[in-house]
Amino acid sequence: MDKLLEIKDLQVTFKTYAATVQAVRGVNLTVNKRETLAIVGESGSGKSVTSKAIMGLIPNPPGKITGGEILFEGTDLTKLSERKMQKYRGNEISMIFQDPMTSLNPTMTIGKQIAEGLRKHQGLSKSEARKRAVQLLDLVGIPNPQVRVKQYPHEFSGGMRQRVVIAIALACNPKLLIADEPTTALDVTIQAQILDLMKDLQAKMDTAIILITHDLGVVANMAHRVAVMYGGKIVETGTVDEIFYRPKHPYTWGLLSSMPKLHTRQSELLAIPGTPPDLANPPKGCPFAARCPHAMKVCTEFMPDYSDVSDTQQVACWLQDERAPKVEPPETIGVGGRTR
Amino acid sequence: MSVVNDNITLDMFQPAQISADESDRISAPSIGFWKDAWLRLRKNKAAVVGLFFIVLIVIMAIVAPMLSKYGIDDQDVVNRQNLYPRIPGLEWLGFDGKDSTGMDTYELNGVKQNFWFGTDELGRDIWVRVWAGTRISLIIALIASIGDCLIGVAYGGISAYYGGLVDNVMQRVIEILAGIPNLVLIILFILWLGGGMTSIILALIISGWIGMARIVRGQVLKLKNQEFVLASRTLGSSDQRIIWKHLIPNVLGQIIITLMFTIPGAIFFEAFLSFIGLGIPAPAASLGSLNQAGFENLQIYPYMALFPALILSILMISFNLLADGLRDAFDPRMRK
Amino acid sequence: MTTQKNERQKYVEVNNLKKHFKVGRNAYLRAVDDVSFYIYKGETFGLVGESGCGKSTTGRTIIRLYDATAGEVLIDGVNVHAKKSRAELKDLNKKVQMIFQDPYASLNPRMTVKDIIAEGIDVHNIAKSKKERDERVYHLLETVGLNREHANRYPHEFSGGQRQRIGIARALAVDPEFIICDEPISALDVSIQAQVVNLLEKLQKERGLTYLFIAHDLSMVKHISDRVGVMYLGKMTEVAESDELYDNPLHPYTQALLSAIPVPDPDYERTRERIILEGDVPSPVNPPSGCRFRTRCPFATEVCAQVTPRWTEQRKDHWVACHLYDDEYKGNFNR
Amino acid sequence: SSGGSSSDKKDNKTKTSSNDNYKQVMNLAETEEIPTMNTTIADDQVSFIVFNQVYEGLYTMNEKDELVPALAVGDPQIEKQGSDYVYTFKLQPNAKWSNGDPVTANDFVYAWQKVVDPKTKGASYNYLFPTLGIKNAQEIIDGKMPPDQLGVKAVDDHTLEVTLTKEVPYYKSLFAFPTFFPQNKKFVESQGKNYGLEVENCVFNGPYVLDSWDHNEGWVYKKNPTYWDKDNVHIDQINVKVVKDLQARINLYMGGKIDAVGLSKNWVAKYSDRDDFRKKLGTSVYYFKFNEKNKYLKNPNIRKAISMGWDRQAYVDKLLNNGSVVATGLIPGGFVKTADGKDFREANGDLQNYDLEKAKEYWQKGLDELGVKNVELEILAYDGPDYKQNITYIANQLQKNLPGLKLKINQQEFKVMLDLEDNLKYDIATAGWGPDYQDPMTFLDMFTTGNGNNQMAYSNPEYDKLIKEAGEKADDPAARDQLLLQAEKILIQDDAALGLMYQNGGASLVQPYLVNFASHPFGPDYSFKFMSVKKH
Amino acid sequence: MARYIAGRIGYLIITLFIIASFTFLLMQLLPGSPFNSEKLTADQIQILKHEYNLDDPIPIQFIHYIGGMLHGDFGVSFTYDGRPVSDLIVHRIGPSATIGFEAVVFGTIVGLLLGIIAALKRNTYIDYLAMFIAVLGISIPSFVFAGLLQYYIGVKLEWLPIAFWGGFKFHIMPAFSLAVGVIANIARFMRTEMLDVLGQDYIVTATAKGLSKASVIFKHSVRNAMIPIVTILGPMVVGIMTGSLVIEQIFAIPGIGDQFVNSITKRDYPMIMGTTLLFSILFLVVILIVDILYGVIDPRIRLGGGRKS
Ligand SMILES: Nc1ncnc2c1ncn2[C@@H]1O[C@H](COP(=O)(O)OP(=O)(O)OP(=O)(O)O)[C@@H](O)[C@H]1O
Ligand SMILES: Nc1ncnc2c1ncn2[C@@H]1O[C@H](COP(=O)(O)OP(=O)(O)OP(=O)(O)O)[C@@H](O)[C@H]1O
Ligand SMILES: [Mg+2]
Ligand SMILES: [Mg+2]
Repeated sequence: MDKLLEIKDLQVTFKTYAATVQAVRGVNLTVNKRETLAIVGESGSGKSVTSKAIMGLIPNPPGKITGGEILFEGTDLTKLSERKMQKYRGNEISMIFQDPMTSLNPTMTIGKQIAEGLRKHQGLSKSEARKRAVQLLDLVGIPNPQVRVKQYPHEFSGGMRQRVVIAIALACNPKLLIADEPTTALDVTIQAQILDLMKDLQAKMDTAIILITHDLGVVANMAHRVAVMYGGKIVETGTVDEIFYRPKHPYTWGLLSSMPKLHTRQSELLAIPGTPPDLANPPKGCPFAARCPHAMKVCTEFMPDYSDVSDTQQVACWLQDERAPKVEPPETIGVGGRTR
Repeated sequence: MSVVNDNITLDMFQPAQISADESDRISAPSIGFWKDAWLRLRKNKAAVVGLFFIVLIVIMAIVAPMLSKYGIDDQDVVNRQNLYPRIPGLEWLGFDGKDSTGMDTYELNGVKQNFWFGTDELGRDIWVRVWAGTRISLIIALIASIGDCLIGVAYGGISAYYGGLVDNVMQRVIEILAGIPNLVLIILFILWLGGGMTSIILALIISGWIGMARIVRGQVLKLKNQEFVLASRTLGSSDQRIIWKHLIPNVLGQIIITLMFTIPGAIFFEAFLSFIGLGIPAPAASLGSLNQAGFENLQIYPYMALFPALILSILMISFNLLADGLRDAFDPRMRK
Repeated sequence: MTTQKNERQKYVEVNNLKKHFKVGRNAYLRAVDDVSFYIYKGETFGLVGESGCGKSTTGRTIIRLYDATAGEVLIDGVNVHAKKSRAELKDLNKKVQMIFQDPYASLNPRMTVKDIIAEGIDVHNIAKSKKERDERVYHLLETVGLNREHANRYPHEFSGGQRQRIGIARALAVDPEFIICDEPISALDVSIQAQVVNLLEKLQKERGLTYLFIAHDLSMVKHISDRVGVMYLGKMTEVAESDELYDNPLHPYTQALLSAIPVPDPDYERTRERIILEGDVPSPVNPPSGCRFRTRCPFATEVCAQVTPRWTEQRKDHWVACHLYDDEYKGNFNR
Repeated sequence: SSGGSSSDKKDNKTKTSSNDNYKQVMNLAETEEIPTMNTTIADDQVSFIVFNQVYEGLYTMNEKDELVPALAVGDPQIEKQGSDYVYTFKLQPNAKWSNGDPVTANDFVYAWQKVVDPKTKGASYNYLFPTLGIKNAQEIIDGKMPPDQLGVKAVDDHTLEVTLTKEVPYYKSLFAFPTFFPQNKKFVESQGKNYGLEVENCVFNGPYVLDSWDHNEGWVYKKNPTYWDKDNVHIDQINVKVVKDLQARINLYMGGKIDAVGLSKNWVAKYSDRDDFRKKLGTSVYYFKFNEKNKYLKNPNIRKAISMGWDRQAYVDKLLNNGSVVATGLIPGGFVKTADGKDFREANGDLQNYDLEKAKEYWQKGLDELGVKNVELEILAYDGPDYKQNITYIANQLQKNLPGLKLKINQQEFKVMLDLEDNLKYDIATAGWGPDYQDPMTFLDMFTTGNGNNQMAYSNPEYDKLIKEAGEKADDPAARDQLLLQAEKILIQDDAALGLMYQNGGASLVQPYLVNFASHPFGPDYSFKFMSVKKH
Repeated sequence: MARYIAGRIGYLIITLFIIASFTFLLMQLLPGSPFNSEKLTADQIQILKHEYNLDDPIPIQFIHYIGGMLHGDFGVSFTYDGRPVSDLIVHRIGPSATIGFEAVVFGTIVGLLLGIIAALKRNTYIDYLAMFIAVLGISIPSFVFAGLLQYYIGVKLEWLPIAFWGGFKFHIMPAFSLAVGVIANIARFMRTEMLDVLGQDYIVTATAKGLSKASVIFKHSVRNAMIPIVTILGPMVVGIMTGSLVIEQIFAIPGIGDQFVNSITKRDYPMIMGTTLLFSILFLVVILIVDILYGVIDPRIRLGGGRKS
């Protein structure tokens, strides 16, 4: 498979009045052409920061990329000047944000907002850009696009706004689309529409997608590969099937177990006890050690290396070490409730 | 990451259950809301400088007049009229008692002692007058602002809390009052009541409370539908309890910030009133009236303009810096 | 989960409840429009539906945070919205409590956890001394899995899950019989959600509480509820025992909703068929005539625009409001 | 328009001194706008100054402060008819209004009748008519007679006959006063309500005309081409701007934008060494009014103590510092002479002085008489610039010198002050009076019992009698002088009805190239007719 | 929209009526009367009062006044013998409005730039400098500022006319003196608003499109940040356009601010009323314009009528 994006040992910190938050602490990721990579993990584990780092959108101050490389088709994006970076943004890589209500400029017509990127990157004239905007709206399934381009965001419903955001992101046929929780703010029925649309468009346009979400259901539906983040680190990556059916990291186990199962009845949900680590003061060992039922002394002292489970699956856990006791994944991760 | 670490020993691979309790422990030290705000304020250098100067000026306003043996109206036109400032040790800064032609005004008048800020046309010690004036200005500003606060908070709070028709009527009244230019209102008011501190304060309050009422109303409107207020209501709390325990403490931050902006505003307005002759009556002085007198002498006796203007400016800057700092410190967006 | 339902005493009865908000000169937003249901004592009744369909409004009207526009709410036989003395109101406030959606907004940032939890104790004069008050607070903290050292801290020092527990402790402080949980977990992280839900279930078991559990996360609702009601645009569309509803949804909206839930199972997702609804939810200010769902319903015919569907019991304890199942109109559809 | 004129001015008036094509142009600043252009109702200084340039009456005051004929040709013929005196004036035959109409005796009759007509609103100076003794004036003002009964008649176009009930030594100074100026009846009536509102609504007969009048910023005088004596008028144009701020006026003077500027005391200190600095003694007198309704001030000893109890010399030297002098009597020095040629002031001597010892004595006596230890009084003062310092000084002095006295300063706007005085709602008020005509009577007749200007409940029958007799005894100037001298003594020395402060002076900076630029002691302040610009 | 404006205007008229009554009443409470003069006798004052209907009971006077007002007659000035108040005001408002307008335009532009720069360079020395200038601007009394300008720029350096009213040259110093406060206020508000807007999601969206920094700022941020600015700008414009007594006196500008204070000291009732009403009308109209502007700037508020809190 062709590597489109490769992140090596990315580190991002934020200075706050209280302390320096190490939001991302050495993330390694690859995204291949035309594939969908899902990133899952706790709130605050650094998913959004990682994606913003790819876009070069870490607000500085207070944020700063303090280490690592982000190679996009071989170019290190972290080294580019703001000017050069602008050529990538919206053109080669684009992004969809969580909340369609706030990610559109309320004082600018939809048409203009779509056309802006086209005019900048493809040098289209005003009228060409407008025409293309209409086409794009049509593409994302907005009825009556000629009229709609002239309207303002508040005249659209949430689902339609998210479609507009997608239209903006796809305007210049980017090679990589980053979707940061694109459907969290939407109703399930609308969410289904949007996810369908994204899949559809990916097929048509050959875009690679990084999908960030909390919803494992969405992951199961959309992703080819999955990366699990915890405490500013990637703790496990693998194909969807590997992550869902053969997870290796205790956090992944916990995550999968704590989901209520639609098709079975449980007397009690399996919660992961405790709270996530404070990234202003991260533990020196495995970030999950404090909540891990299988934690060993080594876990609190040293961060485990990645070990390859298969060609496509890597996990960072001391349980993979041959010296560690053998631990079986809990039965409760019976995915989707069907016995397997 | 693939560094082989020799420190890892086999015994470290024993399961070591970390108690859930421990991970549940809160890592941040316990700090109250106000303390939190104070910590953030302390980080803001400008605000701290502002606070420092305010405190300094307040102390000076209380203490400084006592450092001179003269009162605010101790005159001597014959012997010590228009002496230039003389501060021992600061002669190199120009505070040497010499006028623009280099004449030593102290020698001319045969005066031995030093007047740090000089004397005025009536031979009064400007040091005393400036600090006493500062005191009066601060008192006017403080009382006027507190008056604003009380009326504004009550009005805005009631209007927003009870809402509906009450709010509607009260808002219309405010709009009308706001439609009367406050210059008109204040001047007419002072003239009606006659000059003096009380009427200046009343006049300032008359037009000043509206801003406060608006801010408080906005805040209360926002707060009263917050879930913690609803929660309190589901517990059966009375209106009084909700107002005192939940609403007031939460608008207090905003009120303080607004207060910090209204105080310098009031000082300034009093200065303007002095300019049009409606300020504090003689022989008392305020920063405003001293500035006014100083302005008239700007080209003749610049030192008379210098000190009141300097203190007025420092006060204004300080209050503004502090207010800005407080706004940041209380701003929830700045919170983690 | 099988609760004893031998007595099947109806603890809460909501009859033809309406709540309209005035939004313009002559415009009313019909947030809740003629909703009826009941909750048995000791059970958990789940309320689901898209956001904005009126779930919270229903909950808040039940607890009288809003005055009902029409209809009645009976709690333990007492009409909540009838005129009441202060004492009666207080009694109601003691019996019925609420847990709010947003753990950040639902705690007063200027009060210590102790004072927040003790508010109900103070209002109802439950504790006789300061010491008793403190003891109760400590006990409550421990009940919800926090410890007594936390009592003197401020809400912003806690994580989301911990805050939600404080909210639960506050509700428990007055020993309520019935708790309305208005999306108590949707602001929480997945791994924390489970902690809170487990806590709620544990408390129910120990104290025999009755819950109205509002959420839009259908899998969570299914897990916790005995019976579930589905709302759409201010109307109740379907009510049934939770297994029955999930296994056998009748209303086209319920069907769509269930089919839209993504399941965390890649294989299943690859093969599953979804009912993708067209269009968006209409505005509650100008709801469609007849059946409110007809604008998005794949089966809608003319009759749906003209006649408001009746509330009928299709199976035992399985109620639905849809012409598809109404004997009178069944013929109009060719499924 | 205005913008243009300002920049024109800059071109006209260059600062280079050796410029031989200098122009007869003068630039001045005034503190107020012109409130009215109607002579019958004007009552303010600015209007009077303007009137004196653009209108003209029978007499006018020249550069030496002498009253010289203007529209009148020479002195009048005076004839005694019964108890009345008939003054017959011959008028300048060439005098014209600026619209070409001749100035006739009827114009005087018209204007004067209007002034005394009670229906004329706001003719505040109408009291000058009875003062001058014009026949029937008081009756007309009181509404007891129609205005056409006024003792003035146009014998023909150029002969004016005025009937007075007494012989008045100071008649010329009154006839030079703008209230006695003529008005062009035809023109005034044709303008109706608009008369005097704009330049187009005015018609002039003085040495200058108002060429433009921008109510907002100032006005421009131009030499009047139809003026009968135009050959003796030198200045072509005078630009006047309204500048209320003193500092701005001084800055303008320093920047060469205006040619003269008045100074307040602090500026005197700064500029008194300059060549263009001038000081001049005026004829206004400032004093305290004691409200005798007040239980303390009713006591003459208390009044005397307050009058004498503060250092006036220091006040004049250190605080006013503009040429003012200590006032020792109500009649200013250098204002009128007695029949034997002595200055009235010198003839009567110093009636009040600073005398601390005596003041204390009187004070104690007064307190004893009243049976009190402490006296609390309010002192009312105008709130204009500089007044604050002055009143603060006085209050401070008195409180320091008179034990048990507490003075509260009450500074009020002029209108309020007048209101308080009218209603006797004050204890001590500071006041000043400038003469309307050149006679002690302009000061003294105010304080008779019940006089409208005697707002202090002062009443002394002896004083009243002296004033009444003096008013009737115009034929014997020496005897009249004695009466007036006596009256002043009673008022000031014996009764201490007034506490004297100072006789005003004025300090100014005036460009040396302005010839004859000086203010008059009474009446309108300036006569530009006699001025010119020197080569500079 | 038209209906909305019509409604607002109706409301405005009611407000004006109340303001007029209030001012009228307050005026009657003032001590002193317009005709107090050393020379006028009581009888003459009575005549004058009668002439101007001031001897009627106050309610009758008020009805007279309002009646006249409805015919566009605001009465005649007491101080400026018989000149109609409306004329006097019209003459005077010109210069005030002109320098006021120039000050507002200049102040707003500079203030906005300062605020934007400060926000973009947040917490750097540029930011501190900009904010220091801003705070200084509101801390120095305007008369001190104007006095210094006049002396140094006008008298000493002779760069600009010392005073008076004329061409643009004459406006610079007074307008600048007034603008200082505007700059300061706008800059501070703009900084806060910009910081707020710059943190909004749609700004991130815009940046993510690859737009240049300048486009992001000028096309996306400024407009949104302007909404609150417009709110404070409204009353500020009125305050400044209705003249500053201080500046007008110092620069000898024939403006309304000076005249207004003058009319109060002279107890020129019709002038006080006329000027107050003018100020109020201006104020209310500006508020209305601001509300309409909200709609122009922010389409969400369009047609809805009124502001959202
Ligand atoms: N602007 C910022 N200033 C300070 N800290 C920040 C900032 N942005 C992010 N962080 C910190 O970085 C960490 C990672 O944040 P991030 O937004 O990437 O989390 P996330 O995984 O996307 O969470 P969520 O699922 O809630 O979106 C958090 O601890 C957060 O507090
Ligand atoms: N106080 C109010 N005034 C006016 N409209 C309101 C008010 N409260 C709620 N609404 C409206 O009533 C409708 C129902 O709101 P409600 O909060 O009950 O929905 P919900 O089902 O709880 O949605 P969510 O899942 O988003 O919480 C919505 O359209 C909402 O905008
Ligand atoms: Mg995120
Ligand atoms: Mg809700």
